[in-house]
Amino acid sequence: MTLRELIQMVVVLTIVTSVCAGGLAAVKLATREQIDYQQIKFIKEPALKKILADYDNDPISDRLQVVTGKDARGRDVKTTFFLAKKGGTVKSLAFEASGPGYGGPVGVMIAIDPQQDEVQAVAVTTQSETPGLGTKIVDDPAFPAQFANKPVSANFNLAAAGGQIQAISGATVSSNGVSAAVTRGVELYQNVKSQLGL
Amino acid sequence: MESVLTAILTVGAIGMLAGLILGVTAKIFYVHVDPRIGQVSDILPGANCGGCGYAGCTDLAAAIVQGNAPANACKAASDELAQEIAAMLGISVDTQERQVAQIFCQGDAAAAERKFTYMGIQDCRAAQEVSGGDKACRYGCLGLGTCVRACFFGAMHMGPNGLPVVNTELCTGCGSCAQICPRHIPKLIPVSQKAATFCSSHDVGRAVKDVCTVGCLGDGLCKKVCPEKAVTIEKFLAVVDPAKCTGCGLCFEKCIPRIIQAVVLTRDSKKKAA
Amino acid sequence: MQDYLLMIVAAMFINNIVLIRFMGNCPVVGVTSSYESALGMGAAVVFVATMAGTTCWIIQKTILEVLEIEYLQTLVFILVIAALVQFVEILMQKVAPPLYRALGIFLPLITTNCMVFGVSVLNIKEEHSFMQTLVFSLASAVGFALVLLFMAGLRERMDATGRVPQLLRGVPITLITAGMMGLSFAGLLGMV
Amino acid sequence: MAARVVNEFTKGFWKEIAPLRFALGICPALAVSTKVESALGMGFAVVFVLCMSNVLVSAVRNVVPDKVRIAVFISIIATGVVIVELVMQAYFYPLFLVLGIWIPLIVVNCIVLGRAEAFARKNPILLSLSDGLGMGLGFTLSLVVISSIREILGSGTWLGMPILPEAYPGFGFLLRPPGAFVIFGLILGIMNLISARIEKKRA
Repeated sequence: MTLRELIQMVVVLTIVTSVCAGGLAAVKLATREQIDYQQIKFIKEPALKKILADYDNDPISDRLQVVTGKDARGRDVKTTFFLAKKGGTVKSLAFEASGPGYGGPVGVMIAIDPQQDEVQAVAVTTQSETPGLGTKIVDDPAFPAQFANKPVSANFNLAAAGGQIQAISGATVSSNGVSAAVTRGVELYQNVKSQLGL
Repeated sequence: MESVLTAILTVGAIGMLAGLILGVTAKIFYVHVDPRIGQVSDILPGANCGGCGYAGCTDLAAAIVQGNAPANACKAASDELAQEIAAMLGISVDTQERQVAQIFCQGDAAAAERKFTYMGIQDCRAAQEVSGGDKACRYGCLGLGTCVRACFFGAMHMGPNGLPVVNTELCTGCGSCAQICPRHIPKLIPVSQKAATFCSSHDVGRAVKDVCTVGCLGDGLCKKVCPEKAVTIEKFLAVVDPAKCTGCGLCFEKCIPRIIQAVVLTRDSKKKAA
Repeated sequence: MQDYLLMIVAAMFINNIVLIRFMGNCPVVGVTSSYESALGMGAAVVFVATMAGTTCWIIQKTILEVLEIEYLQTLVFILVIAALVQFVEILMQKVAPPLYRALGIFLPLITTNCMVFGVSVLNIKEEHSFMQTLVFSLASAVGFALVLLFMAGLRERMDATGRVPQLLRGVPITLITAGMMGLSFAGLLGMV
Repeated sequence: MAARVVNEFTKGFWKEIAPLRFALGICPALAVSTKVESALGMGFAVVFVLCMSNVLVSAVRNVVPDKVRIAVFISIIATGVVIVELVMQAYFYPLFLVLGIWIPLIVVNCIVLGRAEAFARKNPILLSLSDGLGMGLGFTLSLVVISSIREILGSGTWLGMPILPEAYPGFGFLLRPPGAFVIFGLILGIMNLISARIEKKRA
């Protein structure tokens, strides 16, 4: 193979791959909004529907992203807040938080009433707990109901740790995951409330 | 806009790197490969079907360039493609005459003895494994039709006397029947060959006589009578050299079991009727 | 250690890449008519899939995720695999000619083997660590090679009996056999 | 010319219908055929990628050096696939979730690169487009046939609509991977039967 052939080969390959990547980046830019919306709609909507009661807007379109911290590499960590409105006033604010469970992190969606500073409802979104035991945090509606209608200043720890939440017997670690997630979430809410502009 | 640029630069760089590495390694680890091999494999259909008996199109291309396979060895390629290859390599397609398969055994049920009754899997290769087959003659056709099933082109069928028959019009000379037969009874011969010994037995005359009435005795009478010296005896079997044989037929008379015969290329009688 | 052992069994048999995940079926149908070529193809795939799996993992973690262009994964991976296969081919031709003669002709076919690409993507999708990637790629490829060999052996015997109905000969009976093989592999399900 | 375009288009449906005749592209044909809906989605994704790659490959066929031919073709195909991936994610998210890894795997679908190598590389753009369209629709057709059988017999529905009476227990084997292989093998056998019949009639 001659040098000329080599150069030709490299140049053609570079041009083709660059053009392909450029085209794709353009398509990605054009579809990014829509993809974000779809992902949120299909993954978060079921949980949102569960915890938001009284609203007449589309909370997925009415969402805010707020920088809530930094990760290990120093990049911003963003949290998405979904706003449920009725007649133009914000009735509740929903967002996700997570805590350590038995089989991995437990994710919960928390709805807070920003006017009253009160937790309205809590629902588990992601979990990998032991089926039949830890999964009671999802299947037993009485457990997440304990969090509802309490002011954000309340102690959301388990009763054993001095809080107000009764753990599910046989699923203490999983229960603790939920309560830790809610505690963190409420903290987060109090820290960023001023930034939300409500 | 920035993300578009990142994408273009990164993937472009990966593409360039891939091209560079390939180019440089190709240069450093250069192995001289006949460039004609690449050209030939480009002309070939590239289906890697294996019908030619080589392990893929590139392998066949190498064989064609090295002269180990004819330019028209690809079964899937049209004649024009073969001509194209031949023209490129400066050889002629016709250096190799069309070949057809013929059955080199006439020991049907009536003529050949059986050692035992074989009731196993109906496949010659399986029968061969059982005490060397049920036929008393260890060179003769076992008659279970493995070659017929191996034919891709429907050019073979089992005759009424338990021997396979080749329809030479459909036969492409691919040789799959010859390859699959455990005793290599079907053999390829040039279509122009005029006479052949339709027996495969290398046993001495006496042993042949014991097991089959139509086996070559290897007595050499045919060899003596041939004016062209086209017949030779190889391990008690008369072999006709197609290049020398004129088809005069003098040997036919001398052959006691009448197995050295004129080659009559047949069409499948069944097809004819239909 | 036990985790890796379970992963190997799962990748080789229970979630066999060919029979359960349906990847790399074309060679199973195409190359299994003889035992030798099945062996060659199997060995070539084990080699390439392991290399491709780890290379793609490194690229994903060090380039794509850092620059946040994960959506270009498909384009980049297939480019890498194509280049890798060609690279291995050139290298092998020079360094190990006997190996090249045995495996070389199968290498170009591997670029479009969905098994190699599929394993690379699965590693990312299932969030494997580097060691897991190595083990998973290798075990999946070995599972593929095993199916190829089993199938070749079965087909040689089936062809010899001549008892397969005319209409099912070739590809149809191969697929049906693959289904049966998948059922028997699924019998190991209780282990994990 | 028009006749050739039509011919290249129609050959994909019976004479050269890829998965059923040449056992090409059977991996996705087995994997996403549990439901007619996902089979249709997969089929149209392949039609799009195949048409796009055929047209582009045909367009650049005279400027690409031979040594990097495959790399260039595969980049083009991969681009098409990623476009499908993004668009599907944006507008057909549930389908995207169902097809999962099989969308990126279109890249290595033997039909796509096979048509680029065997056809588009040697033919003008219009013919390549019609070839791609025909082959892609043929692929879709085979997928729909297989998935219809699997969905109707496996779960008693077609495109999600109940077809068989409520009491039908569902033949779960067909929905599992081994069932896919067996049903596909049987379909090929039936294809052989039909072809043999047609040939007999002609002779």
